[in-house]
Amino acid sequence: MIRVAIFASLRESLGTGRTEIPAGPGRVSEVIAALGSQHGEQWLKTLSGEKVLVAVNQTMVNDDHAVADGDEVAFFPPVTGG
Amino acid sequence: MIRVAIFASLRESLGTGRTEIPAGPGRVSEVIAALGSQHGEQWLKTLSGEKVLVAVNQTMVNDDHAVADGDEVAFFPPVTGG
Amino acid sequence: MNRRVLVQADAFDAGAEITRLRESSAEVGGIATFLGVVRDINEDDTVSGLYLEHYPGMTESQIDDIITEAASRWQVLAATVIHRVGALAPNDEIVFVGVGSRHRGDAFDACEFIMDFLKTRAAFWKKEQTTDGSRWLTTRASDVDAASRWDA
Amino acid sequence: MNRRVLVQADAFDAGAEITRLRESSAEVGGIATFLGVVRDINEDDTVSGLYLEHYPGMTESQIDDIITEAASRWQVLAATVIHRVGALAPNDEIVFVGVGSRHRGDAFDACEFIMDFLKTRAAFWKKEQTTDGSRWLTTRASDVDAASRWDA
Repeated sequence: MIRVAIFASLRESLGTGRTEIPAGPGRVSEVIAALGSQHGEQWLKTLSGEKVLVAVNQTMVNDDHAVADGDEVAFFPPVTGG
Repeated sequence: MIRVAIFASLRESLGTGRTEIPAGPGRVSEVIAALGSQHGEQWLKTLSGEKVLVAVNQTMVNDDHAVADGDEVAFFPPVTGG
Repeated sequence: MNRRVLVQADAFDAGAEITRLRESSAEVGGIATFLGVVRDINEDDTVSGLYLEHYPGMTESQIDDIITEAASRWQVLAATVIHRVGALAPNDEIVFVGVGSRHRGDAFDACEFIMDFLKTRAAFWKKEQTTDGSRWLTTRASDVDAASRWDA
Repeated sequence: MNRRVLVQADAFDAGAEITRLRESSAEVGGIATFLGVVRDINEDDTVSGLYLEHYPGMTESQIDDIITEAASRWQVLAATVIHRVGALAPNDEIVFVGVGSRHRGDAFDACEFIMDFLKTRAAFWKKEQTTDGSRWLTTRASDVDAASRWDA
Protein backbone atom coordinates (compact mmCIF):
# COMPACT_ATOMS: atom_id res chain seq x y z
CA MET A 1 0.00 0.00 0.00
CA ILE A 2 1.21 3.52 -0.85
CA ARG A 3 -0.37 6.34 1.16
CA VAL A 4 -1.10 9.55 -0.72
CA ALA A 5 -1.53 12.98 0.88
CA ILE A 6 -2.72 16.05 -1.01
CA PHE A 7 -2.63 19.61 0.35
CA ALA A 8 -4.08 23.08 -0.07
CA SER A 9 -5.36 24.11 -3.53
CA LEU A 10 -4.64 20.63 -4.95
CA ARG A 11 -6.68 19.05 -2.14
CA GLU A 12 -9.56 21.39 -2.90
CA SER A 13 -9.38 20.74 -6.67
CA LEU A 14 -9.41 16.99 -6.20
CA GLY A 15 -11.89 16.98 -3.35
CA THR A 16 -9.82 14.83 -0.99
CA GLY A 17 -6.66 15.12 1.07
CA ARG A 18 -5.97 11.42 1.65
CA THR A 19 -6.14 8.32 -0.50
CA GLU A 20 -4.09 5.22 -1.11
CA ILE A 21 -3.09 2.94 -3.97
CA PRO A 22 -1.86 -0.64 -3.94
CA ALA A 23 1.91 -1.12 -3.88
CA GLY A 24 3.40 -1.52 -7.32
CA PRO A 25 4.39 1.81 -8.86
CA GLY A 26 8.17 2.13 -8.46
CA ARG A 27 8.49 5.87 -9.09
CA VAL A 28 6.56 9.06 -8.31
CA SER A 29 5.59 9.43 -11.99
CA GLU A 30 4.05 5.96 -11.87
CA VAL A 31 2.16 6.84 -8.66
CA ILE A 32 0.64 9.79 -10.53
CA ALA A 33 -0.30 7.52 -13.44
CA ALA A 34 -1.91 5.02 -11.06
CA LEU A 35 -3.88 7.79 -9.32
CA GLY A 36 -5.05 8.95 -12.78
CA SER A 37 -6.26 5.47 -13.61
CA GLN A 38 -8.00 5.14 -10.25
CA HIS A 39 -9.60 8.62 -10.00
CA GLY A 40 -9.75 9.92 -13.57
CA GLU A 41 -8.13 12.36 -15.96
CA GLN A 42 -8.44 15.40 -13.64
CA TRP A 43 -6.08 13.78 -11.14
CA LEU A 44 -3.50 13.03 -13.80
CA LYS A 45 -3.65 16.61 -15.06
CA THR A 46 -3.64 18.24 -11.63
CA LEU A 47 -0.82 16.15 -10.15
CA SER A 48 1.33 16.48 -13.28
CA GLY A 49 1.14 20.29 -13.07
CA GLU A 50 4.39 22.14 -13.58
CA LYS A 51 4.35 23.75 -10.14
CA VAL A 52 3.26 20.69 -8.17
CA LEU A 53 5.78 19.72 -5.46
CA VAL A 54 6.24 16.13 -4.31
CA ALA A 55 7.51 14.63 -1.06
CA VAL A 56 8.16 10.97 -0.34
CA ASN A 57 8.14 10.17 3.36
CA GLN A 58 8.13 13.90 4.08
CA THR A 59 11.25 14.65 2.05
CA MET A 60 11.05 16.73 -1.12
CA VAL A 61 11.85 14.68 -4.23
CA ASN A 62 11.60 14.73 -8.03
CA ASP A 63 9.09 12.82 -10.18
CA ASP A 64 11.57 10.03 -10.89
CA HIS A 65 12.19 9.34 -7.20
CA ALA A 66 11.70 5.71 -6.11
CA VAL A 67 8.56 4.75 -4.16
CA ALA A 68 8.22 1.55 -2.13
CA ASP A 69 5.44 -0.30 -0.34
CA GLY A 70 4.45 1.60 2.83
CA ASP A 71 5.74 4.97 1.62
CA GLU A 72 3.81 8.20 1.98
CA VAL A 73 3.70 10.30 -1.19
CA ALA A 74 2.50 13.89 -0.83
CA PHE A 75 1.51 16.43 -3.48
CA PHE A 76 1.22 20.16 -2.83
CA PRO A 77 1.55 23.60 -4.41
CA PRO A 78 4.43 26.02 -3.71
CA VAL A 79 4.48 27.00 -0.04
CA THR A 80 3.29 30.33 1.35
CA GLY A 81 4.13 30.39 5.04
CA GLY A 82 5.35 33.04 7.44
CA MET B 1 27.54 82.44 32.64
CA ILE B 2 28.49 79.30 30.70
CA ARG B 3 27.29 76.02 32.20
CA VAL B 4 29.67 73.08 31.92
CA ALA B 5 28.67 69.40 32.11
CA ILE B 6 31.18 66.55 32.30
CA PHE B 7 30.29 62.86 31.93
CA ALA B 8 31.49 59.34 32.65
CA SER B 9 35.28 58.73 32.90
CA LEU B 10 36.00 62.46 32.49
CA ARG B 11 33.62 63.26 35.33
CA GLU B 12 35.39 60.73 37.54
CA SER B 13 38.88 62.00 36.62
CA LEU B 14 37.97 65.59 37.37
CA GLY B 15 35.85 64.80 40.41
CA THR B 16 32.80 66.80 39.32
CA GLY B 17 30.06 66.60 36.71
CA ARG B 18 28.89 70.21 36.81
CA THR B 19 30.62 73.57 36.98
CA GLU B 20 30.31 76.98 35.41
CA ILE B 21 32.49 79.80 34.20
CA PRO B 22 31.74 83.46 33.62
CA ALA B 23 30.66 84.42 30.11
CA GLY B 24 33.55 85.57 27.96
CA PRO B 25 35.17 82.69 26.08
CA GLY B 26 33.87 82.81 22.50
CA ARG B 27 34.86 79.30 21.42
CA VAL B 28 34.99 75.82 22.92
CA SER B 29 38.80 75.90 22.95
CA GLU B 30 38.65 79.08 25.05
CA VAL B 31 36.17 77.46 27.44
CA ILE B 32 38.71 74.67 27.97
CA ALA B 33 41.45 77.22 28.58
CA ALA B 34 39.26 79.08 31.09
CA LEU B 35 38.44 75.82 32.92
CA GLY B 36 42.19 75.08 33.04
CA SER B 37 42.86 78.47 34.60
CA GLN B 38 40.04 78.01 37.10
CA HIS B 39 40.63 74.35 38.11
CA GLY B 40 44.27 73.66 37.22
CA GLU B 41 46.47 71.84 34.72
CA GLN B 42 44.66 68.47 35.02
CA TRP B 43 41.47 69.97 33.61
CA LEU B 44 43.29 71.47 30.65
CA LYS B 45 44.99 68.15 29.90
CA THR B 46 41.88 66.01 30.40
CA LEU B 47 39.48 68.19 28.39
CA SER B 48 42.01 68.65 25.56
CA GLY B 49 42.33 64.87 25.14
CA GLU B 50 42.22 63.60 21.59
CA LYS B 51 39.14 61.45 22.16
CA VAL B 52 37.12 63.97 24.15
CA LEU B 53 33.79 64.83 22.54
CA VAL B 54 32.11 68.19 22.95
CA ALA B 55 28.48 69.29 22.74
CA VAL B 56 27.16 72.83 22.89
CA ASN B 57 23.51 73.02 23.90
CA GLN B 58 23.29 69.26 23.43
CA THR B 59 24.54 69.27 19.86
CA MET B 60 27.91 67.73 18.97
CA VAL B 61 30.45 70.35 17.84
CA ASN B 62 34.15 70.89 17.20
CA ASP B 63 36.62 72.77 19.43
CA ASP B 64 36.32 75.94 17.38
CA HIS B 65 32.54 76.10 17.73
CA ALA B 66 31.17 79.40 19.06
CA VAL B 67 29.98 79.62 22.68
CA ALA B 68 27.72 82.37 24.02
CA ASP B 69 26.46 83.51 27.40
CA GLY B 70 23.91 81.01 28.76
CA ASP B 71 25.16 78.08 26.67
CA GLU B 72 25.69 74.60 28.07
CA VAL B 73 29.01 73.04 27.08
CA ALA B 74 29.41 69.31 27.71
CA PHE B 75 32.54 67.15 27.62
CA PHE B 76 32.46 63.36 27.42
CA PRO B 77 34.33 60.29 26.16
CA PRO B 78 33.22 58.19 23.16
CA VAL B 79 29.81 56.65 23.79
CA THR B 80 29.20 53.00 24.67
CA GLY B 81 25.45 52.41 24.72
CA GLY B 82 23.19 49.61 23.66
CA MET C 1 21.38 24.85 21.49
CA ASN C 2 17.86 25.23 22.86
CA ARG C 3 15.27 24.89 20.15
CA ARG C 4 11.52 25.17 20.34
CA VAL C 5 9.31 24.51 17.30
CA LEU C 6 5.55 24.73 17.56
CA VAL C 7 2.92 24.54 14.82
CA GLN C 8 -0.38 25.18 16.51
CA ALA C 9 -3.89 26.57 16.13
CA ASP C 10 -3.75 28.39 19.46
CA ALA C 11 -2.62 31.96 20.04
CA PHE C 12 0.76 32.44 21.70
CA ASP C 13 2.42 35.04 23.89
CA ALA C 14 5.47 36.68 22.28
CA GLY C 15 6.52 38.21 25.59
CA ALA C 16 6.58 34.83 27.33
CA GLU C 17 8.65 33.45 24.46
CA ILE C 18 11.21 36.22 24.86
CA THR C 19 11.43 35.46 28.58
CA ARG C 20 12.00 31.81 27.79
CA LEU C 21 14.78 32.66 25.32
CA ARG C 22 16.40 34.93 27.92
CA GLU C 23 16.32 32.23 30.54
CA SER C 24 17.67 29.54 28.23
CA SER C 25 21.29 30.43 28.97
CA ALA C 26 23.27 32.94 31.03
CA GLU C 27 25.35 33.53 27.91
CA VAL C 28 22.47 35.13 26.00
CA GLY C 29 23.42 38.78 25.41
CA GLY C 30 20.84 39.62 22.76
CA ILE C 31 17.52 38.34 21.50
CA ALA C 32 16.20 39.27 18.07
CA THR C 33 12.58 38.48 17.36
CA PHE C 34 10.02 38.83 14.62
CA LEU C 35 6.28 38.73 15.11
CA GLY C 36 4.06 38.48 12.03
CA VAL C 37 0.51 39.78 12.25
CA VAL C 38 -2.40 39.18 9.86
CA ARG C 39 -3.06 42.46 8.09
CA ASP C 40 -6.49 43.49 6.95
CA ILE C 41 -5.25 44.76 3.62
CA ASN C 42 -3.42 42.73 0.97
CA GLU C 43 -2.91 43.73 -2.62
CA ASP C 44 -5.90 46.08 -2.72
CA ASP C 45 -8.46 43.63 -1.36
CA THR C 46 -9.87 43.72 2.11
CA VAL C 47 -8.87 40.59 3.98
CA SER C 48 -11.54 39.30 6.33
CA GLY C 49 -9.71 36.13 7.31
CA LEU C 50 -6.91 33.72 6.61
CA TYR C 51 -6.81 29.93 6.66
CA LEU C 52 -3.48 28.16 7.10
CA GLU C 53 -2.80 24.56 6.27
CA HIS C 54 0.37 22.59 6.95
CA TYR C 55 1.78 19.09 6.56
CA PRO C 56 1.97 17.71 10.11
CA GLY C 57 5.37 16.18 10.73
CA MET C 58 7.04 17.43 7.58
CA THR C 59 6.49 21.10 8.38
CA GLU C 60 8.05 20.74 11.84
CA SER C 61 11.05 18.85 10.51
CA GLN C 62 11.58 21.48 7.79
CA ILE C 63 11.59 24.16 10.48
CA ASP C 64 14.08 22.10 12.46
CA ASP C 65 16.31 21.96 9.40
CA ILE C 66 16.04 25.72 8.89
CA ILE C 67 17.12 26.31 12.51
CA THR C 68 20.00 23.85 12.12
CA GLU C 69 21.15 25.68 9.00
CA ALA C 70 20.94 29.05 10.80
CA ALA C 71 22.95 27.67 13.72
CA SER C 72 25.64 26.46 11.32
CA ARG C 73 26.00 30.00 9.93
CA TRP C 74 25.74 32.07 13.11
CA GLN C 75 26.26 31.68 16.84
CA VAL C 76 22.83 30.60 18.08
CA LEU C 77 22.21 29.74 21.74
CA ALA C 78 18.44 29.38 21.50
CA ALA C 79 15.88 29.54 18.70
CA THR C 80 12.10 29.52 18.85
CA VAL C 81 9.68 29.24 15.94
CA ILE C 82 5.93 29.26 16.50
CA HIS C 83 3.61 29.20 13.50
CA ARG C 84 -0.14 29.21 13.75
CA VAL C 85 -2.40 27.19 11.47
CA GLY C 86 -6.16 27.03 10.93
CA ALA C 87 -8.50 30.02 10.80
CA LEU C 88 -7.02 33.42 11.63
CA ALA C 89 -8.54 36.89 11.68
CA PRO C 90 -6.99 40.28 10.91
CA ASN C 91 -4.66 41.42 13.69
CA ASP C 92 -4.09 37.85 14.92
CA GLU C 93 -0.45 36.94 15.37
CA ILE C 94 0.58 34.33 12.83
CA VAL C 95 4.29 33.65 13.31
CA PHE C 96 6.97 34.24 15.92
CA VAL C 97 10.69 33.74 15.40
CA GLY C 98 13.14 34.46 18.21
CA VAL C 99 16.89 33.90 18.39
CA GLY C 100 19.12 34.32 21.42
CA SER C 101 22.84 34.72 20.86
CA ARG C 102 25.90 36.19 22.53
CA HIS C 103 26.05 38.99 19.97
CA ARG C 104 23.35 41.05 18.34
CA GLY C 105 24.61 40.61 14.78
CA ASP C 106 24.23 36.84 15.00
CA ALA C 107 20.80 37.14 16.61
CA PHE C 108 19.52 39.50 13.91
CA ASP C 109 20.93 37.54 10.97
CA ALA C 110 19.76 34.15 12.22
CA CYS C 111 16.28 35.52 12.99
CA GLU C 112 15.87 37.11 9.56
CA PHE C 113 17.28 34.01 7.83
CA ILE C 114 14.79 31.75 9.62
CA MET C 115 11.89 34.07 8.69
CA ASP C 116 12.95 34.20 5.02
CA PHE C 117 13.18 30.42 4.86
CA LEU C 118 9.88 29.89 6.68
CA LYS C 119 8.27 31.91 3.89
CA THR C 120 9.73 29.80 1.10
CA ARG C 121 10.86 26.41 2.45
CA ALA C 122 8.34 25.20 5.02
CA ALA C 123 5.10 23.41 4.15
CA PHE C 124 2.48 26.05 4.93
CA TRP C 125 -0.25 27.22 2.60
CA LYS C 126 -2.34 30.32 3.06
CA LYS C 127 -5.86 30.87 1.83
CA GLU C 128 -7.19 34.38 2.06
CA GLN C 129 -10.82 35.36 2.50
CA THR C 130 -11.51 38.74 0.96
CA THR C 131 -14.59 40.69 0.02
CA ASP C 132 -14.12 39.16 -3.46
CA GLY C 133 -14.18 35.56 -2.19
CA SER C 134 -11.35 33.29 -1.14
CA ARG C 135 -8.13 32.33 -2.88
CA TRP C 136 -4.99 30.35 -2.20
CA LEU C 137 -1.99 32.64 -2.15
CA THR C 138 0.94 32.02 -4.45
CA THR C 139 4.58 32.39 -3.50
CA ARG C 140 5.67 35.99 -3.70
CA ALA C 141 8.64 36.86 -5.89
CA SER C 142 9.84 39.20 -3.14
CA ASP C 143 9.92 36.29 -0.67
CA VAL C 144 11.90 34.13 -3.08
CA ASP C 145 14.35 37.00 -3.56
CA ALA C 146 14.63 37.48 0.21
CA ALA C 147 15.52 33.82 0.71
CA SER C 148 17.93 33.64 -2.21
CA ARG C 149 20.11 36.48 -0.95
CA TRP C 150 21.37 34.07 1.76
CA ASP C 151 22.75 31.72 -0.91
CA ALA C 152 26.02 33.61 -1.34
CA MET D 1 4.64 57.36 12.85
CA ASN D 2 4.25 56.31 16.47
CA ARG D 3 7.45 56.77 18.39
CA ARG D 4 8.26 55.96 21.99
CA VAL D 5 11.63 56.81 23.53
CA LEU D 6 12.36 56.08 27.16
CA VAL D 7 15.62 56.36 29.09
CA GLN D 8 14.90 55.04 32.54
CA ALA D 9 16.34 53.26 35.58
CA ASP D 10 13.35 50.94 35.88
CA ALA D 11 12.98 47.52 34.34
CA PHE D 12 10.58 47.20 31.40
CA ASP D 13 8.41 44.50 29.86
CA ALA D 14 9.41 43.59 26.30
CA GLY D 15 6.17 41.65 25.79
CA ALA D 16 4.04 44.67 26.69
CA GLU D 17 6.10 46.79 24.29
CA ILE D 18 5.43 44.35 21.45
CA THR D 19 1.71 44.48 22.22
CA ARG D 20 1.85 48.28 22.11
CA LEU D 21 3.63 48.22 18.73
CA ARG D 22 1.02 45.79 17.38
CA GLU D 23 -1.81 47.96 18.50
CA SER D 24 -0.30 51.15 17.13
CA SER D 25 -1.80 50.65 13.68
CA ALA D 26 -3.94 48.11 11.82
CA GLU D 27 -1.38 48.31 9.03
CA VAL D 28 1.39 46.69 11.08
CA GLY D 29 2.18 43.35 9.45
CA GLY D 30 5.47 42.64 11.17
CA ILE D 31 7.35 43.67 14.28
CA ALA D 32 11.09 43.18 14.61
CA THR D 33 12.58 43.59 18.06
CA PHE D 34 15.89 43.37 19.82
CA LEU D 35 16.35 42.88 23.55
CA GLY D 36 19.82 43.34 25.01
CA VAL D 37 20.66 41.58 28.26
CA VAL D 38 23.61 42.18 30.60
CA ARG D 39 25.88 39.19 30.26
CA ASP D 40 27.97 37.90 33.11
CA ILE D 41 31.02 37.39 30.93
CA ASN D 42 32.81 40.06 28.93
CA GLU D 43 36.27 39.74 27.44
CA ASP D 44 37.41 37.09 29.88
CA ASP D 45 36.42 38.89 33.06
CA THR D 46 33.47 38.03 35.19
CA VAL D 47 31.03 40.91 35.20
CA SER D 48 29.30 41.44 38.53
CA GLY D 49 27.47 44.62 37.53
CA LEU D 50 27.15 47.46 35.09
CA TYR D 51 26.59 51.16 35.64
CA LEU D 52 25.11 53.26 32.85
CA GLU D 53 25.28 57.02 32.62
CA HIS D 54 23.57 59.25 30.07
CA TYR D 55 23.16 62.93 29.21
CA PRO D 56 19.53 63.71 30.07
CA GLY D 57 17.87 65.56 27.22
CA MET D 58 20.64 65.07 24.68
CA THR D 59 20.47 61.28 24.77
CA GLU D 60 16.73 61.26 24.14
CA SER D 61 16.99 63.73 21.28
CA GLN D 62 19.80 61.68 19.70
CA ILE D 63 17.57 58.60 19.86
CA ASP D 64 14.77 60.62 18.26
CA ASP D 65 17.13 61.57 15.45
CA ILE D 66 18.17 57.93 14.95
CA ILE D 67 14.50 56.89 14.65
CA THR D 68 13.83 59.74 12.22
CA GLU D 69 16.78 58.63 10.09
CA ALA D 70 15.55 55.00 10.14
CA ALA D 71 12.05 56.14 9.10
CA SER D 72 13.52 58.06 6.17
CA ARG D 73 15.22 54.90 4.92
CA TRP D 74 12.52 52.29 5.55
CA GLN D 75 8.76 52.12 5.96
CA VAL D 76 8.29 52.51 9.72
CA LEU D 77 4.82 52.66 11.28
CA ALA D 78 5.94 52.56 14.91
CA ALA D 79 9.29 52.54 16.70
CA THR D 80 10.09 52.04 20.36
CA VAL D 81 13.45 52.47 22.07
CA ILE D 82 13.87 51.86 25.80
CA HIS D 83 17.32 52.12 27.34
CA ARG D 84 18.03 51.58 30.99
CA VAL D 85 20.53 53.62 32.98
CA GLY D 86 21.96 53.36 36.49
CA ALA D 87 23.07 50.16 38.20
CA LEU D 88 22.32 46.90 36.39
CA ALA D 89 23.11 43.30 37.28
CA PRO D 90 23.89 40.32 35.04
CA ASN D 91 20.80 39.06 33.26
CA ASP D 92 19.01 42.41 33.59
CA GLU D 93 17.55 43.70 30.35
CA ILE D 94 19.38 46.83 29.23
CA VAL D 95 17.91 47.89 25.90
CA PHE D 96 14.81 47.23 23.81
CA VAL D 97 14.29 48.30 20.21
CA GLY D 98 11.10 47.44 18.38
CA VAL D 99 9.91 48.46 14.93
CA GLY D 100 6.50 47.82 13.41
CA SER D 101 6.15 48.02 9.65
CA ARG D 102 3.98 46.70 6.84
CA HIS D 103 6.76 44.41 5.64
CA ARG D 104 9.26 42.33 7.52
CA GLY D 105 12.32 43.51 5.58
CA ASP D 106 11.71 47.12 6.62
CA ALA D 107 11.06 46.11 10.22
CA PHE D 108 14.29 44.08 10.44
CA ASP D 109 16.49 46.68 8.75
CA ALA D 110 15.13 49.62 10.72
CA CYS D 111 15.45 47.70 14.01
CA GLU D 112 19.05 46.67 13.36
CA PHE D 113 19.96 50.17 12.13
CA ILE D 114 18.57 51.75 15.30
CA MET D 115 20.50 49.27 17.49
CA ASP D 116 23.76 49.89 15.62
CA PHE D 117 23.37 53.65 15.99
CA LEU D 118 22.37 53.42 19.67
CA LYS D 119 25.71 51.70 20.23
CA THR D 120 27.74 54.42 18.55
CA ARG D 121 25.75 57.65 18.34
CA ALA D 122 23.76 58.07 21.54
CA ALA D 123 25.17 59.53 24.76
CA PHE D 124 25.42 56.47 27.00
CA TRP D 125 28.49 55.37 28.89
CA LYS D 126 28.98 51.97 30.48
CA LYS D 127 31.11 51.17 33.49
CA GLU D 128 31.67 47.53 34.19
CA GLN D 129 32.28 46.03 37.62
CA THR D 130 34.36 42.89 37.33
CA THR D 131 36.28 40.73 39.77
CA ASP D 132 39.31 42.85 38.80
CA GLY D 133 37.65 46.15 39.74
CA SER D 134 35.64 48.57 37.65
CA ARG D 135 36.39 50.23 34.34
CA TRP D 136 34.69 52.48 31.80
CA LEU D 137 34.18 50.62 28.57
CA THR D 138 35.58 51.99 25.34
CA THR D 139 33.79 51.96 21.99
CA ARG D 140 34.18 48.61 20.28
CA ALA D 141 35.65 48.53 16.80
CA SER D 142 33.01 45.94 15.87
CA ASP D 143 30.25 48.37 16.86
CA VAL D 144 31.79 51.16 14.79
CA ASP D 145 32.00 48.76 11.84
CA ALA D 146 28.38 47.69 12.34
CA ALA D 147 27.20 51.32 12.23
CA SER D 148 29.37 52.31 9.29
CA ARG D 149 27.98 49.61 7.01
CA TRP D 150 24.75 51.68 6.82
CA ASP D 151 26.68 54.61 5.29
CA ALA D 152 26.46 53.30 1.74
